[in-house]
Amino acid sequence: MKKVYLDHAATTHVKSEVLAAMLPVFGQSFGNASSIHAYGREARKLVEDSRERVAKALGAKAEEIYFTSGGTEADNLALKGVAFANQKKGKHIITSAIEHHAVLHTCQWLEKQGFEVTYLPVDEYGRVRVEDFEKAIRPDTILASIMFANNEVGTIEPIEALAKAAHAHGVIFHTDAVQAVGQVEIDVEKMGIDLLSMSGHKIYGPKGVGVLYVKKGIRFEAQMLGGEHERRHRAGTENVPGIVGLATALELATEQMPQENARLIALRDRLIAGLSKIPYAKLNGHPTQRLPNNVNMSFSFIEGEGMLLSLDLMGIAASSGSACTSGSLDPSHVLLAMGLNHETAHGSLRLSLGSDNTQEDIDYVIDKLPGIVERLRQMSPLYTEAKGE
Amino acid sequence: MKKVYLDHAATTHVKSEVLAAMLPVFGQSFGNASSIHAYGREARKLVEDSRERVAKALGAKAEEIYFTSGGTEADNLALKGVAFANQKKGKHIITSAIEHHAVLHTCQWLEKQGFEVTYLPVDEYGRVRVEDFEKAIRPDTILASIMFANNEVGTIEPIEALAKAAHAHGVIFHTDAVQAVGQVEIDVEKMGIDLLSMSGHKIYGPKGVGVLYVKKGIRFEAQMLGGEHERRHRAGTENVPGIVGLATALELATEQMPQENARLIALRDRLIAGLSKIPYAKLNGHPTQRLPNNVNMSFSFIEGEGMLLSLDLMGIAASSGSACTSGSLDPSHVLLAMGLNHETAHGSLRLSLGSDNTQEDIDYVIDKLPGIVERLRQMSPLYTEAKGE
Amino acid sequence: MYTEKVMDHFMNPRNVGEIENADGVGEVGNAKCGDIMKIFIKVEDERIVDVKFKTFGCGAAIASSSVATEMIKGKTIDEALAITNKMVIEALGGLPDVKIHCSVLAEEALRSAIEDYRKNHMQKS
Ligand SMILES: Cc1ncc(COP(=O)(O)O)c(C=O)c1O
Ligand SMILES: Cc1ncc(COP(=O)(O)O)c(C=O)c1O
Ligand code: FES
Ligand code: FES
Repeated sequence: MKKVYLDHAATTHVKSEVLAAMLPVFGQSFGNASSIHAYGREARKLVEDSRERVAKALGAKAEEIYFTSGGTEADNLALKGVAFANQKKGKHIITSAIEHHAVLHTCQWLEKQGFEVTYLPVDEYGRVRVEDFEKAIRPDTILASIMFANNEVGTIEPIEALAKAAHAHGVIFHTDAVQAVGQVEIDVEKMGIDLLSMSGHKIYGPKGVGVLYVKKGIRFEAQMLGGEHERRHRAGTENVPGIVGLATALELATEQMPQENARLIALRDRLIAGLSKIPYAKLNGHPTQRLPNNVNMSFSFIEGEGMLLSLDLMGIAASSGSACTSGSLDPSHVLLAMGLNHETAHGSLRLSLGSDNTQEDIDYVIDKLPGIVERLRQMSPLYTEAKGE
Repeated sequence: MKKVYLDHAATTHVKSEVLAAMLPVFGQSFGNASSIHAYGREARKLVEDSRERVAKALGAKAEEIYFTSGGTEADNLALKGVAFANQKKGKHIITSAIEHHAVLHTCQWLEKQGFEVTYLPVDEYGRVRVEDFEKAIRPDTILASIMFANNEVGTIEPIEALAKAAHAHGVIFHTDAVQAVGQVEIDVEKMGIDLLSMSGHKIYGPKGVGVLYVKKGIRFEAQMLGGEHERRHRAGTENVPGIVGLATALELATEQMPQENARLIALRDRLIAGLSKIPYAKLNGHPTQRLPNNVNMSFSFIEGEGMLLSLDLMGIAASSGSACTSGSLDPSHVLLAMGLNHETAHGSLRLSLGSDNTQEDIDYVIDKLPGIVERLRQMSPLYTEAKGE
Repeated sequence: MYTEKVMDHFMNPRNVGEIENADGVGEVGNAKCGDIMKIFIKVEDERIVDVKFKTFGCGAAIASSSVATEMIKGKTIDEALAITNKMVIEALGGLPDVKIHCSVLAEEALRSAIEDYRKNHMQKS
């Protein structure tokens, strides 16, 4: 059976170049980077070289890069770390309603610890309005966290303008760039980003490793306590192969971005055009300010899971709602925040493209999906009503 | 040059069987275990099979196993998680003075959050006395955390007796078994352990993955917030290759333990006997209740780093003090707690054996170390004094 | 971690030992902190004609002592007093940040030996 993986926003395979870089670190260069003997020094060099490579790709300095166990930990560390270290200045935080749960649940937890959080609404395309953001800033606002690009609908947020507004009021600006890194050119210094989260497994690197960039001078408290790793900001024996893998993957992605983005955008737009021919179909997210690899569409009157299962039987891997909650049945908080009604939100499908997809894959989906949607609609009482039967 | 790695307590290489099990999970079975399509289900199966294998090796049930990013995170989650979930019952915690920093620093942090912590002393061999432990229990004691085996001196603690004493007073019992797992037979149910931490990279598995076992019914609060992974107790996309690697490594270690322990104990005792011939040498830790792979000795009048550097130049990788702090110069808190004076603590050397060591390796060290110690002593003003010159 | 020069001075330390009837002896540090440095000097006409050291400490401490003794041998007291820990670090081709204090120890041991010499010398003259 033909196999078409269209869930790259959930996770990607590890590229062979990345795996090749990691392999010798498992069996040979396996030292603990804290040890002072030759094995330890070799591991330390691998970690510090990787740190420089990551820094370079993001426009940061090496000492501003902290390795974590993934995007979730980077988000937790950024928010809790900055909130606790700066709470004497104030206890108000700004974020958006469409953040990943790693940000949203951490914010809700911080509310229980006595912080106040404003969850900004978004427009119909999933964009935070800079005016809303500015209005939300108060004298006691210490931190703002707005994602670089949304994981469900692929909308890219106006990060530079938001960071600028934050800085005009002395507010620290964090962005969850887990989905953006590798697909959007990012220069933290130029863009005025104070903290940035990223994850290895979304950019053809390994799972279980991530990065938090923190601009020099910004104070944040360690959350993982123990040894003095990562300049005392993140305890735990360094995951050396993972770190080398992430650095290699990021470098590769940065190198290939210009050509690969052009290729993905062409495929993406072909897919959108093809699926838009299905009646009652609607593109979710911004038409142009969106990730090169993201297609998110709603097909009225049906529920997402049915589409996923049917696609899966044809070898097509897709997602409905965010990857982390596709096991759950709540409608996507992102789509609801964008103003979709519950039914439409339930009938959303995310197809996220990647390096292994070809035009043939796209055409296969364009060929198969209309029948699936039609079959499910035939079973749906909502469809009957809508057609006024 | 001959190479002898004797720092297995700091970290181990990934065994080829383990790497072989991980390899297909990077490039082929790379799905996100939360996705419902075929790739996701394959990843989910790998995670759940691994969970069962880990559970079986520890005498636990699969639903009692939580995957983390390492031993440090397991310790943080155990202590913070149980403390916050049970603080209505009381705010007193008992631990020992010789714990790993992942436990000690977390306890110190909990003190800042309003908890009270008793740090139990140890005897000259590094053993916690059960009487001391019992006396420390108060009506408001909710949690005790005593390591299974110490990472510096290898002393094995009387875990069953301690757990029993804890339970007699309704206290939850956690043990950091990062060093013990794979070298000591552990059955959490029989031993009455409520929570247990372990780490992949100490048992010939990968870095960046660990396990927290939590007995069913024990309440603990998630620390990593985000998606609903690990039954809502640890957010973050599952590190599938890491999890598969840890399970494979644990299974291997359990299988090979009887023969491998006998082999290691013979080598260990040969090494201890050989090095004991050096004048002013002293074995640290318990003579028999110690890990099969641990040798820790003090050589008076000299400082540990000099020994490490000299050994390193001969291809021998060793450690002085705990791995995580061997870059720092504080004398080991473990040796001080055992009653060693500062000078002797500074002159300690840890040689930790592993699967790749042979008798030839041991004899090489026995041959080389006396000269190193003598050379450093010739430079030491303390030695001159001691000899009464 | 350490430069080749540090390792060279650690493995082949210059001027290890003691001087009987030294004109000045300086001792700094303490065993509690893991470092004791002892420097012995022989002085003729305000010039350091011989110097020896003994050190209990890490690799950087041993290398710092060694290089410091090398630097002052043959120098006048005033020239020796001009030597700072920065010069010691330079002569070693650099030290890790956490090891800077080992070079400070060498500077202090040197000064302490010279002070001791001055004290003895004053009494004699
Ligand atoms: C926007 C966003 N933030 C955070 C995360 C969490 O990253 P990780 O899976 O590495 O924990 C994800 C992906 O799951 C994401 O898409
Ligand atoms: C006893 C003990 N606990 C915890 C840890 C931390 O484990 P990890 O390195 O996996 O974070 C270690 C090792 O560093 C250890 O030896
Ligand atoms: S229809 Fe099955 S979950 Fe509601
Ligand atoms: S002797 Fe104190 S650190 Fe070098």
